[in-house]
Amino acid sequence: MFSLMIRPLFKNKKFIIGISIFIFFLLLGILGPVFYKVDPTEMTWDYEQPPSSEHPLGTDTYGRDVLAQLFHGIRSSLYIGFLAAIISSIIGTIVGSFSAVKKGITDDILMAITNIVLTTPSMLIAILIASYLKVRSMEAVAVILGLFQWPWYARAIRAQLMSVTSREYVYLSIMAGYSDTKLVIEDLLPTIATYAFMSFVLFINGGIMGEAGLSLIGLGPTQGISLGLMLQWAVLLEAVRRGLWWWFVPPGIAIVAITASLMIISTTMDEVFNPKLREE
Amino acid sequence: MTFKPMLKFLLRRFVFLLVTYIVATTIVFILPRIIPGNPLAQMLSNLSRVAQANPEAIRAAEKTLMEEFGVDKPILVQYGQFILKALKGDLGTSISYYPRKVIDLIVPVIPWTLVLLLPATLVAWILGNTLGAMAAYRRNTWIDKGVLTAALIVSQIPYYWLGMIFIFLFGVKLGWLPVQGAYSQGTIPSFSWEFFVDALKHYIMPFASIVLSAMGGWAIGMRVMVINELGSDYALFSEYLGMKDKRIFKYAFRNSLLPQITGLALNLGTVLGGSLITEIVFNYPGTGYLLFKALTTLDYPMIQGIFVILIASVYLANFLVDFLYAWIDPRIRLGQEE
Amino acid sequence: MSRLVVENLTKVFSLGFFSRRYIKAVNNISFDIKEGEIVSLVGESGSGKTTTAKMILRLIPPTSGRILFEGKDIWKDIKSQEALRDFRRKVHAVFQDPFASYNPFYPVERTLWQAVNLLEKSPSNKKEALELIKESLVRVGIDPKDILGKYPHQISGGQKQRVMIARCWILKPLLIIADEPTSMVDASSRGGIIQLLEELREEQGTSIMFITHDLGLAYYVSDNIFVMKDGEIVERGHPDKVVLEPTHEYSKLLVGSIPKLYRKLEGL
Amino acid sequence: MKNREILFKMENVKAYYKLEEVTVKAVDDVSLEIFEDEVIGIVGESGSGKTTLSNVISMNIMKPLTLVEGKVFLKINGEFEEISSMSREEVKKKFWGKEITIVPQAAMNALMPTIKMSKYIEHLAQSHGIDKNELLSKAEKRFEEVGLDPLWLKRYPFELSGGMKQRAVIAIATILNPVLLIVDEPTSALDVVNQKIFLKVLMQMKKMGIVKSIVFITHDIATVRQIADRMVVMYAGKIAEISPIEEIVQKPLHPYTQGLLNSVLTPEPEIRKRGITTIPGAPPNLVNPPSGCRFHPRCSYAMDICKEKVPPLKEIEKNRKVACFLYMEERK
Repeated sequence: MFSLMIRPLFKNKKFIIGISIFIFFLLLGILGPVFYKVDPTEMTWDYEQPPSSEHPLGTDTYGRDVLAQLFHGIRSSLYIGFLAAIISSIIGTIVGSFSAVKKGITDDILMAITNIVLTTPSMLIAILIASYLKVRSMEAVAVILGLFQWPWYARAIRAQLMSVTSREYVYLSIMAGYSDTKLVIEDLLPTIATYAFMSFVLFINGGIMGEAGLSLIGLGPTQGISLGLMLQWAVLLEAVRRGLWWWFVPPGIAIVAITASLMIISTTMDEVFNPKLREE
Repeated sequence: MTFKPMLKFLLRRFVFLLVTYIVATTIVFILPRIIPGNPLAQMLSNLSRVAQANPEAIRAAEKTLMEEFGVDKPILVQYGQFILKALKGDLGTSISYYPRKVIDLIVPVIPWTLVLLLPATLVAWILGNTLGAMAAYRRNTWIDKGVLTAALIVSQIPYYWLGMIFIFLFGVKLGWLPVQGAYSQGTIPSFSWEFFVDALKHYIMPFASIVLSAMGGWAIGMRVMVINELGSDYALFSEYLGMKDKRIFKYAFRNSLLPQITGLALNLGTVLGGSLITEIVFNYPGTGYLLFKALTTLDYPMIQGIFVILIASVYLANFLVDFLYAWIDPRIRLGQEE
Repeated sequence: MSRLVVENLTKVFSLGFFSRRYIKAVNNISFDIKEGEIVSLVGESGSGKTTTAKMILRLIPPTSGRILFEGKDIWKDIKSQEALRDFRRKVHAVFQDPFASYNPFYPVERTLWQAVNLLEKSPSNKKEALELIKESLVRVGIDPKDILGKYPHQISGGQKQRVMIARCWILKPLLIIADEPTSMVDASSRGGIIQLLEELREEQGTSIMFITHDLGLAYYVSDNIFVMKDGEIVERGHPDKVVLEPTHEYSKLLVGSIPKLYRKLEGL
Repeated sequence: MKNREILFKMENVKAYYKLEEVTVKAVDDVSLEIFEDEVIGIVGESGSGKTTLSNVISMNIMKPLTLVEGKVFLKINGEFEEISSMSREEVKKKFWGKEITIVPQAAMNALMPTIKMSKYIEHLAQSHGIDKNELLSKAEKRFEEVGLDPLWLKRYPFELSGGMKQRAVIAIATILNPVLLIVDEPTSALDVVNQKIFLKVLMQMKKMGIVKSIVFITHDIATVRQIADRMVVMYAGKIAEISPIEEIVQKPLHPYTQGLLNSVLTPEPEIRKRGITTIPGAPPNLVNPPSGCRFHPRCSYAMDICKEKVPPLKEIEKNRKVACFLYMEERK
């Protein structure tokens, strides 16, 4: 069944474009720093140089190599994105499924909380929390971002599970003496799997964009290099107004390419799977 | 016609938003007190760095700060004081601009943010929805595919990066528009024609960058929604009755707008966050820029103050959107929601 | 002897968090089903008939009242896991929607494996179990080749319902709750499914309870009919009595509104 | 049966769903006439092509459905006009609402939810270039005729109950006095009490001459029996039998019709006596239908010729047409 589900995806041109772009950037992030062994933090006297054979993407005000920064930045941004997505998915899945399975007051309370978080301007709260943390590791940033993007997903999971748990096949499994755990694993999880995957992809986007936002406002990770930090330095040191395009254009392109490719993956999955599900 | 259900709906939304707002402000209050590493102590130690190096002034500031945060009292009392003061409009004293009051610093920058944010958000919403609806109406034509692809990519461009590209292209390379600020340095805001033209020139790029990158998302959502509505039973029946295509399309558009309004409400926070950063990129003298300054100087009373106001405005806007929604959708007005 | 006794069964649902509302889905109903008896619970949607079925199947708990199966209260007297499995073996169901009865992620025969694994004496090895499954399929008129390894969307609705009956045949329950088993099946397949259920009763003395909105079906198959309306049983008795001489206003209206094949309705 | 004027006819129509890889022959070589002043019931199981047939009658032909062959005529002002030569858009502009109206399956959701019904009527008037006050007063009258207080026009559809909505839909569907009303499985979502009311209102529209003829599409023979003058039995994209309703119920000719009637369960003593039978097997896949008579693999009377030749639809008794070699042999 799994291969049956995957195959139509690879017949979809848009999906192939999306996944190729994403894999390309993923490889840049993973392999870039391995093969391009320039220290992104090393300061040299070659500052603010436009792209050349020595520095393919030029250097910044401190003479650091932009290409090396880009590779490390992609790596960190993806890392933060993935981590934030994992956190959001876990919270969302737990809240959504508890709500759906326990019903009653548990459901009422969890949904009230979900709605409150949903209406809370999450970016603002994230900024606030980050502002109080003096040292912000990549992980801390991911946690801050992950804590606020789950509500819509929890609601969707709840709705899906609610409809699944009133399906006859779930009753039939219960009537076949299934324990709750077995029921969840065999009948409930597979139904929400595609949706959960699609949401996970969008959460990565949220994480990457969120990191860039936090960084620009001065609240990004305090160590390491991310795409957002590159942009922040460029803004701080007036790279834009001084026309040092090689410094702020590449990280932006990387952000747009990664998030757009993930977006394409998610929407094409929706296109491919939804009509199928409706037919059944 | 009775408006009771509508009032009931609005009352319920109001209570919900109030509760949520209280939760949010409680977070604002509690954070500095629970975060490890005691930010309060850090704040005090920072004082000497940021305030003028006058020891007396530092001590005075320290005293105000201690009083305002009321660290020596039980936390519930502190909380009560915080709320009471906030209700009176007293948001404490700024550190970096000591001894000016936070509220006095925030009030003058708010109009700048509103002038940028409100029109940009509305224009993006209207343009995006129109484009999305057009794409749906001409489904599977090149217009549809073009709009969809463009929207998909544009919606992924962060406002602020688009802003940077604009500054570089139109400001630095082409020199058409000023590269920063809300008006030229040296001019004093006034209601003169010259000032208006000057401000407008500064306004175009930040405005356009927000509009462009925000409208893609609306377009995508609207397109899907209108396509669904056009395939719904009432659209079919209207067609069978010989209703004009344009009219059916208007129906679909109208019914798709309703969820888009909810979407607008839910997105206000994100939109606000994005435009704050846009302000930073453009050195635009709005709330975002003030917040940025406060963050870099660790002016916590100011940060708190800004957040109390920003969050309140998000909820206020939310409530206005609810009002609009109830006004447009008869199902809510007449008490048959969800 | 009565196999199932339902006494003063009531189910109240509560909705809403802040302003709680209560809905009485089933209101103080009592009836019983004898060994080898076929009864029908007839009602429109919202009459409480499906809620009743779910309570008897031990899927949702009643608010008050008792359900006695073979003399034991199924909500109070079943305490151990083993006792519950025993109950599951003895009371089974066929549901309305053949599409929703199968998880689209698994092959159709999963439902039969579930039944085999529930048996008291499960076959000792996989091969024997598979033989049993094949036998059950043949029994319901399906060539095992046609469905083994297939996914739900690859077989027809009628076949799906037959496989459900094969599941019952493997378990040989004492009571089958058939919740609208034919309403979503094409007319030409309908008779076969009813016949298969009737055969189960002939061979094994299975009691069957049809839950249906279709008075025609109930009239045809039942020994006893209960008509439900707004959570209450408003009319009960032998099919001829309920259909030909209804006494309650609602059953009169119902009988008078159902289109017939050999008579024209009055007032059209 | 008296000789009636023909209102609508289709000749040798083939309408296929042309999908990417396969072609579904949903309506395959079907000819049919609809008389003035009659209710014709089209009966078939799911996948028999009955809904596609209704789409052909109204020329509601949209990709992937394609009219491959055949002609469709509708009598307008006493003359037959070939509507199959027009595009869907043209037919829609010229005839829908005024001459032909379809009441869709999910009539419950058929009304535009967020405007008042009076507003909807006004829009309808605009679309057809009629004075809106004229149409509104007509709507008020029509609402009264279907048993709804005209005041409801000033309300939103969701304020009506299920049965009332159904009536409002009929009232609005017939507001321009279409000659032909096509009703597709309208009653399946209703409880029997409202079903009966719906049928009553529908028949009333016909008795009052508001609509001339009604095409009633359903899988439920007992319902068709109540209101139809003739019944068309569809099987696997073809017509198996067309007969006046009384005769087909008393003496079905086609083996498929016999099987179908024998599977009907209504609360009647005759049915309890008769018992219930099943047609073995399942309806065929319309991508690759069986050769010859499409019913032959399931037919207990099947002969050799049934596998080879397609039985034509022939009139074998007055007004009774059947596509089965059993009767053609008898004739010989």
